[in-house]
Amino acid sequence: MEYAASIFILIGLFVILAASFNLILGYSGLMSIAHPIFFGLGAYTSSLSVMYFHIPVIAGILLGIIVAFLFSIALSLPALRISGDYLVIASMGFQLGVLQIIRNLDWTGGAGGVTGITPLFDEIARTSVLSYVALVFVAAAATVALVAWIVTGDYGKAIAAMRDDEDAFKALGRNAVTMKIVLFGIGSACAGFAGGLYAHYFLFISPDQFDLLYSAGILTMVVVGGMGTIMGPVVGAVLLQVMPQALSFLRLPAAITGPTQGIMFTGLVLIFLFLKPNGVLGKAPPRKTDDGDDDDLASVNTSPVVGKR
Amino acid sequence: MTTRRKFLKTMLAAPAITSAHWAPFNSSAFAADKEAFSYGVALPLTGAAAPFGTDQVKAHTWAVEEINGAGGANGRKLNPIVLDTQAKPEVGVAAVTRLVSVDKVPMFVTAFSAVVAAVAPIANRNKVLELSVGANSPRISKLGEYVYTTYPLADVDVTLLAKYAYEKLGARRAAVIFVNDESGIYGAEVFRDAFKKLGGDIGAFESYEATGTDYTGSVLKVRAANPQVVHLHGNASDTPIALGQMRQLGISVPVTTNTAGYNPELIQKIGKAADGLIVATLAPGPKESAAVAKYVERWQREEKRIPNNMPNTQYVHDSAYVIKALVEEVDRAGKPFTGDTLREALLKIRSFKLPLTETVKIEDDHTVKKPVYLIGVKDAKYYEIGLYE
Amino acid sequence: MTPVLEIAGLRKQFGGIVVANDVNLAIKKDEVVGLIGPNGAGKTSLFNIVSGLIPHDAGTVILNGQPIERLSMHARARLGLTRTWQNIRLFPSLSVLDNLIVAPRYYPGESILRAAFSPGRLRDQRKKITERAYNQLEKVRLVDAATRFPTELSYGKQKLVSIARALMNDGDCLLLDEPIAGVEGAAYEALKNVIRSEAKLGRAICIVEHNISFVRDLCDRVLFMFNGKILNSGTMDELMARDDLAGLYFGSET
Amino acid sequence: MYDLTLYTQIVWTSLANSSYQVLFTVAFALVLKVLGVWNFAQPALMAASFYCMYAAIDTFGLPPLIAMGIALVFTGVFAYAIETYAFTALRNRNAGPIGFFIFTIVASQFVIYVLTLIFTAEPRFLLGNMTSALHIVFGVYVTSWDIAAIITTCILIAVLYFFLHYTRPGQFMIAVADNAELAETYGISKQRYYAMAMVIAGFLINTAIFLLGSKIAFYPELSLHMMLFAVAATIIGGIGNVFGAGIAAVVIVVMQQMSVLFIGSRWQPLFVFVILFATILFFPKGVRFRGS
Repeated sequence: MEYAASIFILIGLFVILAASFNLILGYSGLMSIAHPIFFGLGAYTSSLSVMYFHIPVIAGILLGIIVAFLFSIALSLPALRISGDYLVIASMGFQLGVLQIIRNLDWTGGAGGVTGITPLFDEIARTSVLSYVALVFVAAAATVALVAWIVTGDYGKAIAAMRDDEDAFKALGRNAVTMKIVLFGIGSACAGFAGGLYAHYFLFISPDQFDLLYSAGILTMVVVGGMGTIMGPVVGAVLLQVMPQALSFLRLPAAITGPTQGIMFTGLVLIFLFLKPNGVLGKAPPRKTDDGDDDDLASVNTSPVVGKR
Repeated sequence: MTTRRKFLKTMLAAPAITSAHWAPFNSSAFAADKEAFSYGVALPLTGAAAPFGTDQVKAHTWAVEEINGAGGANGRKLNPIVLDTQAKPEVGVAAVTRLVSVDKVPMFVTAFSAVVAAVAPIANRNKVLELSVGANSPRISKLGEYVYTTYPLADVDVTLLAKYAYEKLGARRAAVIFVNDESGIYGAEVFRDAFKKLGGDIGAFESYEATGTDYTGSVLKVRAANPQVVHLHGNASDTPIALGQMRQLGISVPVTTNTAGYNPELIQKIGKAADGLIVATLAPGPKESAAVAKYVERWQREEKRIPNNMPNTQYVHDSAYVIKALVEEVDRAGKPFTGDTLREALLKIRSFKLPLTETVKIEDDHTVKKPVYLIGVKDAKYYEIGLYE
Repeated sequence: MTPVLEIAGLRKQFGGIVVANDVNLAIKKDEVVGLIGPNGAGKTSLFNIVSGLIPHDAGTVILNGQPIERLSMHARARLGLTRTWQNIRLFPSLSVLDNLIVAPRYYPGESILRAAFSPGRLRDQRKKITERAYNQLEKVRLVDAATRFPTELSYGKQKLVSIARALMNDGDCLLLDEPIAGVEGAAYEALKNVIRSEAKLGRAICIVEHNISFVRDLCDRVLFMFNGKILNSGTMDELMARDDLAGLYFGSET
Repeated sequence: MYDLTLYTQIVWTSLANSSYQVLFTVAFALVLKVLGVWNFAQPALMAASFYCMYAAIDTFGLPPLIAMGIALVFTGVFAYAIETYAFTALRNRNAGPIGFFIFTIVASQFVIYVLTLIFTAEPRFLLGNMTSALHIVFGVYVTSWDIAAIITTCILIAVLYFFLHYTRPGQFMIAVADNAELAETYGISKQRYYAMAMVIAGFLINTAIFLLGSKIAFYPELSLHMMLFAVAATIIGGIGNVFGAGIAAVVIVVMQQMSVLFIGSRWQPLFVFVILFATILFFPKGVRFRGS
């Protein structure tokens, strides 16, 4: 019962994370894998503010969303101002830096993490588990809907154009940087939301839960499901949450399962990357008209971007 | 025992839970008369804590075999359901949730501070008894009604080290260097406070990162304090490196350390540089106890080595006997096996006589008092210094 | 009268190669200027610098009396400087119409807040923009292609769409990079007329083109560029008359 | 408050310890400059090269130097394979930054998992004994490892510098780095120099891993942590400036160890990130002006 519930809750939370990360990576083409840190910021802000200032849990979760949003702006503003490349490392540095700070502060529970977090619902009642599952599912649906709304319609057109060809996009007078910062902020805020929901159900958080290796998990969900598709991340999240659980009932020797899961999923990504780059739900990529142009001495960026044409 | 370095995660947030029902017991001679007693064992079987976790599980399994072979807990065979925690909180949470709600166990044993703390809410929420068999964080004693430990918290051994350094080594100026994680910080603080209380003074109090590769700055700050003794509180994996770098940077004074220093590889890797190390362990060694001697023998025979962090494996081994006692107690009272009845039994018995760790007494404040065994290193060999109450 | 676009002392070095070596150039309104020269002469690089794609080392770029060389690419476009690309660069995942719709100097859809809080106003603006988009398509006779995707169109038609997209900006200065290359027949004529009529609307237009006759027909003035330097200017015929230039031009063209 | 010997000691020892960091950084910066790829697959190369040596020494009992030779070839081939089979494929598919980003990140994870399966995540030492001979020079403790590490690094960097600036292939490589399309029009095959850069990076990494492994214990995931330093140093040194990145690495390592004397050691790891953000904020183009 509780087992099933916690699986469902994790699925819901990871749908939120994957969907919002997809907005950042898949739609906006922003190279950040620091998504877990905003998840973490949400979780920490929410649980600590409730703990110290005795505000209602809901308020705590909202606060978590705001903090995650603000931090994302603080990160993307300087980094994107210069070049997309800087966001890659800035985000990683930010992720590890913040985790390091959390580890070293006493009032964050330090490296040991936060125990005794106030649950959102009374933790004894069995029904509360169900209502939590329901809540998380609603939240997940809402996130997916939000992403869908953003990437369709006028704003969506701009996003698509930016992703297709950023230079051509800018040359038309579109401010790509602002758009990216906004999208990064929204995505991160969603992650913060998920963080709050996580903290007030599992009632324990520690810095190690938000480190680089988590980033890979979310990345896998997005890539396998299908980058830049609405439902792709949902499929990815469900798939990658359910599979290991199923696997765990096969009763394989433990020494194998740990790494093999990792191998399975990273391997999955690599396969998809080369054989089905658009993921499970992805459609064939639009053929690029763009081909090497001889006269165009300067068509290559002055500072290296990830992967030249 | 410590929350150790971060390790490879499976790529998922509710990561690998591996359940291995230990086949032999299901098919043992007296399966007929009484229903077996199933309980959870949540220890790291993968990740870098695996070298310790797997040895602990092996030790526990041996104990279970002995017990079941000798007729079990008055006719009930013990059936441990072993799940992997990777020594990571979130993996532990998933594993224990599974134990509690799928396998419906009334109690489980686990170790590693972060995991013990992370799963405590589940134990309390479901009224299931959580027995920590290897965690030294101060929080362990304050995790709730259903969380108990058979393993002494750091203050027991580290306080003694401070005392030994002050009285036996006659040190007045000490320095502390520790790994920057929960148990490292806590252990270091215990030593600092204990040593100051005795009237000594702490020249330097420096940490290093478990994921770091270069401890130069911290080590030299310790050297600059020019201490008469250094307390090193690390994890089994980084203690050799830390000690090595200290010796290579000219810190030649005696170094006291927690049980993490009781590790054959340490000697093998830094050789004579390990001389002057003083390790506090919380379990008797082969010299003090014939049972332990036999235990070590079996390791040598079957694994050609002594277990990683042996004292810990002794506690995990003996946890099977604690469970045996609890089961018998509950059976005697003719009660069903629930977290509550087992907890009552635990508090009723309180003092357990155990094969490898001798007397373990559960205190009201959820802690355990134990004598401490000091082990020294001379000419790149461990030798017993003595037993301290 | 002051020129629309004025470039003075523009320099840019690339690794070892000088792609813009003290380039000076002014384009008045109603004027169509041609920029010719062998491959690697730095014609496109000049466009890239002027449009803000790549930073310049020295010199000034002035648009309608305002220095823009320090501005970002989109800021320059918002001041009315638009360019097309040698390799077209339409947005493959948008329909032809949408390619134009995202192109005006101010695109209301760019603000997510407006999308969220004043959808009504957004709808009106969208309507106006759609009309304008159809007008541009009208000019290049591609109204019927509005709902199709760029990759479904012939190369020539794609070129026309990219010109139409640039026109959505309604700016004073147009930089057209090889607008006619690969365009034949009806499209060719259509394009020529569009450029003419746009110039008549008071725009300053600069064309990089290898098609000599096209340049001759269209351009009031032609500049010859070589190794990042503007060597000569005059009418196409004057330039063609000079063997040395022809030598440079065709000699280096393999 | 501290005597001179101590400062000298810190500078010396951290200088020695910076050796492998410098090599990792230079390898990373070189690939970034020439291929224009943030090679987050570098950890894969690092871990693979370590366990290749580990297996050779521990399993097959080969002498360290021979093991290193084998690993050198192995790592070079591995690097070459990444370029020719993965990067080229992505380039041909116009995969763009995101494609490279995902591939490199995931590839290194994949390799790390595989190695964990084979060798477990338990920290391993490369050599039998991790302590090396001590010499005391004016009160400064100098180990033979320190000397070996510093000399090796200096030689490698010098050779690389000479190669890039005074040999034709090197100059071609720079040309490709500056502007591949242009270089191609001059008849230089960018493909060839992309591969060459990767192989050189592989060699640097392998040497660095040997230095690292003979001093501290290595476990697969450590490579990830180490890469981050390289990336940070690359940005601080100024993207596109390979040797600037190397110098940045030295400076950061020394300053980081030095900082312990003035700030609490538990905050020391933050040092890199603080510098990193300061750089991104105030020196967008890197602290030292860029080459070329």
